[in-house]
Amino acid sequence: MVIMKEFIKYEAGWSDADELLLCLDTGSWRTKRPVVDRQKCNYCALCALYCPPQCMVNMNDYFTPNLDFCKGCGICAKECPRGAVTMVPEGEFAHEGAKR
Amino acid sequence: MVQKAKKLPRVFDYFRDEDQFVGGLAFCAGCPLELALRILSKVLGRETVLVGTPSCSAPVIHGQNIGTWHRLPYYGCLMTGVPSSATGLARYYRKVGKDVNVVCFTGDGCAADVGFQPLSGAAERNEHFIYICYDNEGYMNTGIQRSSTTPRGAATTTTPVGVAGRGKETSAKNLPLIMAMHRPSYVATATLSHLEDFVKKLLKAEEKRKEGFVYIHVFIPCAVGWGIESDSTIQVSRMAVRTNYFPLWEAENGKFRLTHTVATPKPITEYTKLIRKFRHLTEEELARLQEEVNSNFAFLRHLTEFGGGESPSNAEG
Amino acid sequence: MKEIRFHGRGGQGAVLAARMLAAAFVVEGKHAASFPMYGFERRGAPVVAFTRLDDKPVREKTQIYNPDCLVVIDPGLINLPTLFAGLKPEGILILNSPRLLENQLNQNLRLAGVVNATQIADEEIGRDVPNTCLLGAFAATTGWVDLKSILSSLGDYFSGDLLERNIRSVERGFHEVKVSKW
Amino acid sequence: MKAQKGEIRVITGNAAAAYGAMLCRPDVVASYPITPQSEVVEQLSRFHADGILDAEMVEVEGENSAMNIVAAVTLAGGRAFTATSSAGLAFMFDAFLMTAGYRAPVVMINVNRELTSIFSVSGGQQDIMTVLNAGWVQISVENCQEILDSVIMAFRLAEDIEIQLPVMVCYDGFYLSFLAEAVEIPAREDVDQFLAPLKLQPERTKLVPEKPLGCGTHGILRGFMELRYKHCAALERAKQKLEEIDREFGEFFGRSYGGQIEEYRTEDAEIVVLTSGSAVGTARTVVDAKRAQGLKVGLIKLRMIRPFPRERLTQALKGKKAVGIIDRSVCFGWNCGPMYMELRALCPDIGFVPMMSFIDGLANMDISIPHIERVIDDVYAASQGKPYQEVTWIPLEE
Repeated sequence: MVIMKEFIKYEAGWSDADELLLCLDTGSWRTKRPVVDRQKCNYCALCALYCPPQCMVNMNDYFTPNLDFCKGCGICAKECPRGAVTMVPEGEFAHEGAKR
Repeated sequence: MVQKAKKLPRVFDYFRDEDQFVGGLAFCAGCPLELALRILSKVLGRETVLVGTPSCSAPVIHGQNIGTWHRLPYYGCLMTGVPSSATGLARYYRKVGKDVNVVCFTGDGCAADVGFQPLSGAAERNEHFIYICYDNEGYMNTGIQRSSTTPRGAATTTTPVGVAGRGKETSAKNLPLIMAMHRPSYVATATLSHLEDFVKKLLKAEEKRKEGFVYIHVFIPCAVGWGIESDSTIQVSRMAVRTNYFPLWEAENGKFRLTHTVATPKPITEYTKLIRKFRHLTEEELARLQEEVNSNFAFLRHLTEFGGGESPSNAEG
Repeated sequence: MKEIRFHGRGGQGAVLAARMLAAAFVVEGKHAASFPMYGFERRGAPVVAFTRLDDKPVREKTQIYNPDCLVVIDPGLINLPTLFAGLKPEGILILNSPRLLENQLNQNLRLAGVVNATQIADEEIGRDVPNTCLLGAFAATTGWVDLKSILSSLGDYFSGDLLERNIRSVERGFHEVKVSKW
Repeated sequence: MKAQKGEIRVITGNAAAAYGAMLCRPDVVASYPITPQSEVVEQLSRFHADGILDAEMVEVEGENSAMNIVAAVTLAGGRAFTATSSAGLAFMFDAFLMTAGYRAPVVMINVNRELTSIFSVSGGQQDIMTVLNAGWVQISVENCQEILDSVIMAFRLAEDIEIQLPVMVCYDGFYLSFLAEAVEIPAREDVDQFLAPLKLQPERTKLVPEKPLGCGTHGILRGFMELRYKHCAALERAKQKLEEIDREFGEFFGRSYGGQIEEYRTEDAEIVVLTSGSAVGTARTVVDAKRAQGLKVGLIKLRMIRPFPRERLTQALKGKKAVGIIDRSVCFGWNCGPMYMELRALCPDIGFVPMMSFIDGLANMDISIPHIERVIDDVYAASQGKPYQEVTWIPLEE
């Protein structure tokens, strides 16, 4: 998960975003994934606003989760006033393989 | 085909920068803390130096060796040193003529307990920086122990419920009010359910820190520590406001104002029933909690009347 | 080397007097060092302070056990049982007192300069701070330091009207001290 | 180039510390008063009020905040100063460790005081000996002039790009803090010139809003070990660096202090007494008197107590017949003085000669001339093969 460089170029504990940005594979944390019904979505953007990882992608007339980072918390589904987001168990997608 | 909204909510207009954090962060699923940090970075932008400490946010604010999780400059310090380190940074930047948002970001354990003395000191000196306390009502990072902002009756790992134990036996410390009593430049409370309110307060904070100390107390329900579903943290935040358990207010130079009023507050049980840490409470105990909520709110009301600050009329049911 | 021990009470300026005396020696190109020893900083509590004077640098950082001279800033301290402890033969006493000494008090005592510094301070400074007056008496009695040097060292500690008043207090101490010899 | 003659003033050790700090033009001063250090804070506040100290003055609510503030200032690229003592040092301990770990080039005064009961308002070196392993550079000084000069040298050492370590200048409470003596106060331009080489060095890593750098990435695993290794290496470099700075200071200002240690009449000495702080001055007088009686005794002033001047001490003590160490503090668990315990670690290098620990001067007890005479007599007897006592609590045997 954490990539360690061989040597620290600083004298003390300094991090440098230009050198190394860390990132967790939070897309693998999910047990359920949000599935957006484009027909029901009225593009109100509440799901995008409340999404903790801010990973709802604006598709110009609807939103869809970036599954690389979506942890599957379900807030988008809960907050959607139109019930356009459904949390579907990941098992339903297992046959698609590791690729998301 | 549904009628599509023509415009995105106003909150989007306040974002001046893109999210400064990487996509995959070490926050629990559904934690509003992650939302708070990402929104903060979008609203305050890159001219921000974060100051933080070991806590739930630490694995994200602070990097590991030379790696980091975001593009904001940050200063990681010990639990007792956050407001004082920020003082050092803000004073030095001022000395060399740099205008920087120095923003402390800590939990209630640091702010209300082990790091309270320097917080009080910095507020009294009216230092020019922003202190954001995210209140999850306990020491969540170390395993859900009680803090001084844990509410009466709540079960934690150090106030467990058993034959003799009934959860925390004392009231929560009202930290935002305590901070307001220092009469700094600006104090406000916020929740992630009321995002526009939160964002406006961040922007005001940026202005007011040029005059002096700014404190924002953000309500952060902890899915794991409180016993709520990951998808319900925003809902719980909203209910905390609707029951007046966590009223939204601000105090500018000592003048108090409610930024959001609730016309008919819901009973506290509407809030507690969503949260497992309260589920052992008897009717009597719940009545006592309700009394506390009522009297806290009445006190706040009085303060807004003294201060002459006007409260909005956009009452919510 | 000359070693001087000051005895006073908190608030009477014993520490400052010891320091000003060191400064006066330095004005003359000599070496000097001074430090106080007390527990809590409380008005009225007994205070001891030390000043050393020498032609070469003063290296010792110890208390003074065998003083050449005692400066007693509070008249009541004359009855302190340990006041004369360690006084060297040919010892000198500078005493703030409204009354002259009737006898030698200690066999090692050779010279005693007595002045009513409290009264002089009251008249000149308007407060019971007899310390500077006793420095005048010290200069006159011991002859170890010039009155001028004492006066010039005051400038580091006082200014304006207070400086003028203290200068008068020192001068009166210098002129009004009564010296007894044994 | 020589510095001009400075103004001579009779000032206390505390005032000398404040003058030293003021002359170095710190950006921020944050310090909380405590007896016997308070005068340092008061004096700096006075300088600020009088317009001769252009610094941000933070009137902190405690020492812990003071240390956090000065550490942050130096890591943002500024110069910062603080001062404390005893319980104040204890109260800042977490931040004190952090400052070293972050390699924050803070300069701090510690006015040595006893630890700790509420009545231990008295001199002693227990505070500075308790923090020996915190990763700071600690310099212990003897008189008021050395206090002032050492503060200036401390900034040169702390901020040197090869060092980047916090430096603590330690002087005895009461015996030095309140000691008034003639001190030459260097001219401001001369101090500027002495510190100027720092400006020619590459800039140290700074926390500034323009760069996406983070400070305090507590290294983990191998990264942490690497930082520790670098920290230890910097401490090692600090030894030689102090010698260089001290020499340069001497050439410019005409005063130098021997760097890590000062040897006094040790060349032909058969026995040696070692001590640190205000007792050194008194010991010089006693050594001179004993020399006059024909006793071949020398004195070592331990100036740098961290890092430990192992090489210089080995060189100075090799071939001596016996060594006595006077400590103004105790080493709990070893039942001796802390400097003595450290000296014992040098035995494989200097030879297993009699080494004696003398504990004196706790809680304002006076390390008097007769006490030091007794030390020399005892060490001499041991050097002559007489049986000796390893640890002596001098005042308790009187």
